[in-house]
Amino acid sequence: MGRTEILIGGVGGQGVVLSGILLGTAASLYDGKQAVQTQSYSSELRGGSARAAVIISEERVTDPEVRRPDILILMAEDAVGRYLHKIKPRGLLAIDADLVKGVSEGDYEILSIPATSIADKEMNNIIVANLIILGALIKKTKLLSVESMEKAIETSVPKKAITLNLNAFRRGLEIIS
Amino acid sequence: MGEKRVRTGRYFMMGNVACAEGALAAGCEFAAGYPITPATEIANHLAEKLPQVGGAFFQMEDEISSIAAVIGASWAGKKAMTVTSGPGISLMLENIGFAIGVETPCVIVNVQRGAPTTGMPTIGIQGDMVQAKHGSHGDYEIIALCPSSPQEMFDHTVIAFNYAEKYRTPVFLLSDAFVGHMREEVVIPEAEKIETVCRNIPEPGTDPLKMKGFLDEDVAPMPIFGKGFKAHVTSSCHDEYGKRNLIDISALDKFVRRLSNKILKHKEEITLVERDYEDAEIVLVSYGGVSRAAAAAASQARKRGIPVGTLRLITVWPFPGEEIEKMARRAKQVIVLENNLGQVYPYIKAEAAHFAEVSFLPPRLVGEIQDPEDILRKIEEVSK
Amino acid sequence: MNELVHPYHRFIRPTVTHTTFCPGCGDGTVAQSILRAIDGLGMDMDDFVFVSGIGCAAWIPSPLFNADVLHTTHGRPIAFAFGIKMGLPDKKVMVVSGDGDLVAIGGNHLIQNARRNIEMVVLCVNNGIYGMTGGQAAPTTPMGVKTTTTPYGAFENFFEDISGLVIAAGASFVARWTTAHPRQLTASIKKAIQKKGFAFIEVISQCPVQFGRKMGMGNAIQMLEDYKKRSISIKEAKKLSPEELKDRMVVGEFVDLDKPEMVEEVTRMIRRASGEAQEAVDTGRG
Amino acid sequence: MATLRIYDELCKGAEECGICLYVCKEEVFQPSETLNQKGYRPPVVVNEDQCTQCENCMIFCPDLAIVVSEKKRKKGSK
Repeated sequence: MGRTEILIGGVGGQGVVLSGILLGTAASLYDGKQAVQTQSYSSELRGGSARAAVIISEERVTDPEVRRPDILILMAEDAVGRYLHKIKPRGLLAIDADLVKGVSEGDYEILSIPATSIADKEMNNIIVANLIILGALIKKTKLLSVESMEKAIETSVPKKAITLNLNAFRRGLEIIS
Repeated sequence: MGEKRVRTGRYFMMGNVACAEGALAAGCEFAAGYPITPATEIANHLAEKLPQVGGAFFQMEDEISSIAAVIGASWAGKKAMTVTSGPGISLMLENIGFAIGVETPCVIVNVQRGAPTTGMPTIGIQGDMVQAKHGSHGDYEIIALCPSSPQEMFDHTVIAFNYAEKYRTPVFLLSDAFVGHMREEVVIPEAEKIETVCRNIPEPGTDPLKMKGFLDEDVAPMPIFGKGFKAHVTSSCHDEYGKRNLIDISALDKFVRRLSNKILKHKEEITLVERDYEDAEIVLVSYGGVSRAAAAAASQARKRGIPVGTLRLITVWPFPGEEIEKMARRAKQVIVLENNLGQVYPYIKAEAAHFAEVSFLPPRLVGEIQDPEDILRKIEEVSK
Repeated sequence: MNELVHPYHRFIRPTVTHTTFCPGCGDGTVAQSILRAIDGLGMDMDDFVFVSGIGCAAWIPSPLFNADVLHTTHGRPIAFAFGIKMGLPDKKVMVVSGDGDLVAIGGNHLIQNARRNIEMVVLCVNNGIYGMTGGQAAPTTPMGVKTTTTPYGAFENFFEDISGLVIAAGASFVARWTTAHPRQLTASIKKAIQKKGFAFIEVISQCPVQFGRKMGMGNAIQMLEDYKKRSISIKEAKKLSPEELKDRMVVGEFVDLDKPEMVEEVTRMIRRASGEAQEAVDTGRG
Repeated sequence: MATLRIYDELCKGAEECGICLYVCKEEVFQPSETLNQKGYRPPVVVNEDQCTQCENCMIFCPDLAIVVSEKKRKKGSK
């Protein structure tokens, strides 16, 4: 495997940047790979647009910009127009089915996960919808090992939230049979 | 002490945090700044960590007082830094000139953001490159380093402190929001493997009347405060003893030349570049985050059989003209890449144009570093 | 015959041959008042770091005083002094500058550091004019006064009470005197030096060249005479109505109080943070 | 021992400055007949006997150009 580009678009407060950090940490520190994570966000810390990008590679990452994402994760309707056109042909599009409705068929595979409603009903906290998506994504793509992701969660989220995040991630794994 | 300052280990770390860790490892004791995106993570991290090692970060009333306090702390004998972005640098410029004039070691981190004016705060561009060299009034030389990764945010911050202390001068770290907010593997070595430099100070008990504390091209020992040196430190034109002279033009000439020569004389030691242009006919010249796209494009071009090399400027100021000339003598085509509309390009062209064809490839979107595909197209265009 | 030696010449930088002030300027009287206070406290120039800005009064310590002196940019000496004090908490840091420097261009640093109550002495020589640049109006120039930038008379409201501003900002010691009160001034400087906190002294001082001769306020002596006539102690002033106080200069020590001082607070914070860090490491091991 | 010493070379003139003459109630000084090197006319002591050693001249002098006998000063200093 060469270079995998992942782009995550959503709104501030959804854990968009955290998702990027988790993927990068798992790849770089625990999976023996190289990773670069970049981000941008608008002026409002909650509710504005947020974007995180991750490149995972077997070799040193030269160009650090995500240009044509192999994997595009959309967590808000607002992000569709901004990022959908960037996805690589035959790429994987993961969406939070509760929040993203306006995605038409295209030259990509759609992974549709009702992450927010699962997080709300089963975890009592919509804030971990991103972890559910990550779980499903990892199970589907085998991009990174489950162990590495779990280690990344344990070392990256606040102590009090580790269990909640791990549970959400594991719930995501279960979605893909 | 060293262990507490150096967080040895392997991390997936943000560039800005790596910068703060680098400052701690280099021995920074005092930091002052004013909140500004995209530099705040450095300030936040320093505010948390510096007190743990006996230092402190101070949030000042503005950027003017931030750099002033940093200069004051440096004269009090402390290793000191400030962190900001373009708008903050614009406010600091007068006092940066002051720091140069009275030869004050300090580190100034500019995490560049979308500009001009308030621009776009979270988008990184290389928009303040020439400001660092020419922003303050008058002729002067300054040192500026351009990191391209979180690892270099750490490494270059250490180098910046070492250069500042060694040459008694402000040193710029010209990062940008892209690199500052980038996360990547950062390896922090053990404390004893990190070289740190401290400024020379005069022998205790030196007669203040005989002390030459200024304007030495080989860097005068710094008569820091509180040691009985009775230093008169004025940014007005002065002589080697610090004595003000506002009347003789020859004194001004000496003042200007010696300050500049202090840097230029040591340019070879200061200049850091990354060369990869052996047998290349086309050389991509760039710095900072852009150099990574250049490296990607060069590698792809070579796979296609086009002899493309790269030259990456780590030290952008003092301008490494000799390095550019050396490269241009061997190349046929030079392509300059920057994430701006061509700020360092004229300097590169001036050195290279006599030996090679020089062209500039601006980014398709200012704020997004060049797509290696675009660079490849440009390479094919010039190789025809 | 000449066996008498001036007691404060030993505080003067040996390379200095004369003061840099115009004849009759109040700056020199202020300079001597500072030196007398230092001598009176039995202190040495090595106990001090002096910081000044730009303008005539900034030349009081620079180069005159044989001490560590940082002569800084216009308006910023207090900000530079902040860094020096944090770096050398055991030294006395004294800022000496003018009203244009400290109150106009540097006003916010004055306000913010009075608020911080950081230990330093700030001596503001208020001559109501920009002397060095040739007699332009300052924020302290009274309305109606003709200056080189207000040839038809100053038309802005002006600062009549800088000390009041600094009191409101939170300084722990504030006094005002004129150059007609050098003894009282020295006594206040002594107190200011010993104060754990931000100590501000305003000295109303004559500029006989720009404010005096050009604006028709007379020579140094006439100006001193005017200060004597118009000044009134804070104690006496309290008995008078605002109407009666019009055109008077209230002098004295206005504020002298104890409140948390910044350097001490920072030291405490560092001790706490470094101790906590040690604790965290210990817990980690256990 | 003299009660007073004037550093002629530091003085900026009894005419241009003249503060010493103004603050001396006893009229100890008067402007010199001759000029110093800078062209100023320093004060000269004409009535040393009248001097009460109040130190006004010394304390007010902006150029640190006058010194009053130390013996008296030490006693009187606060």
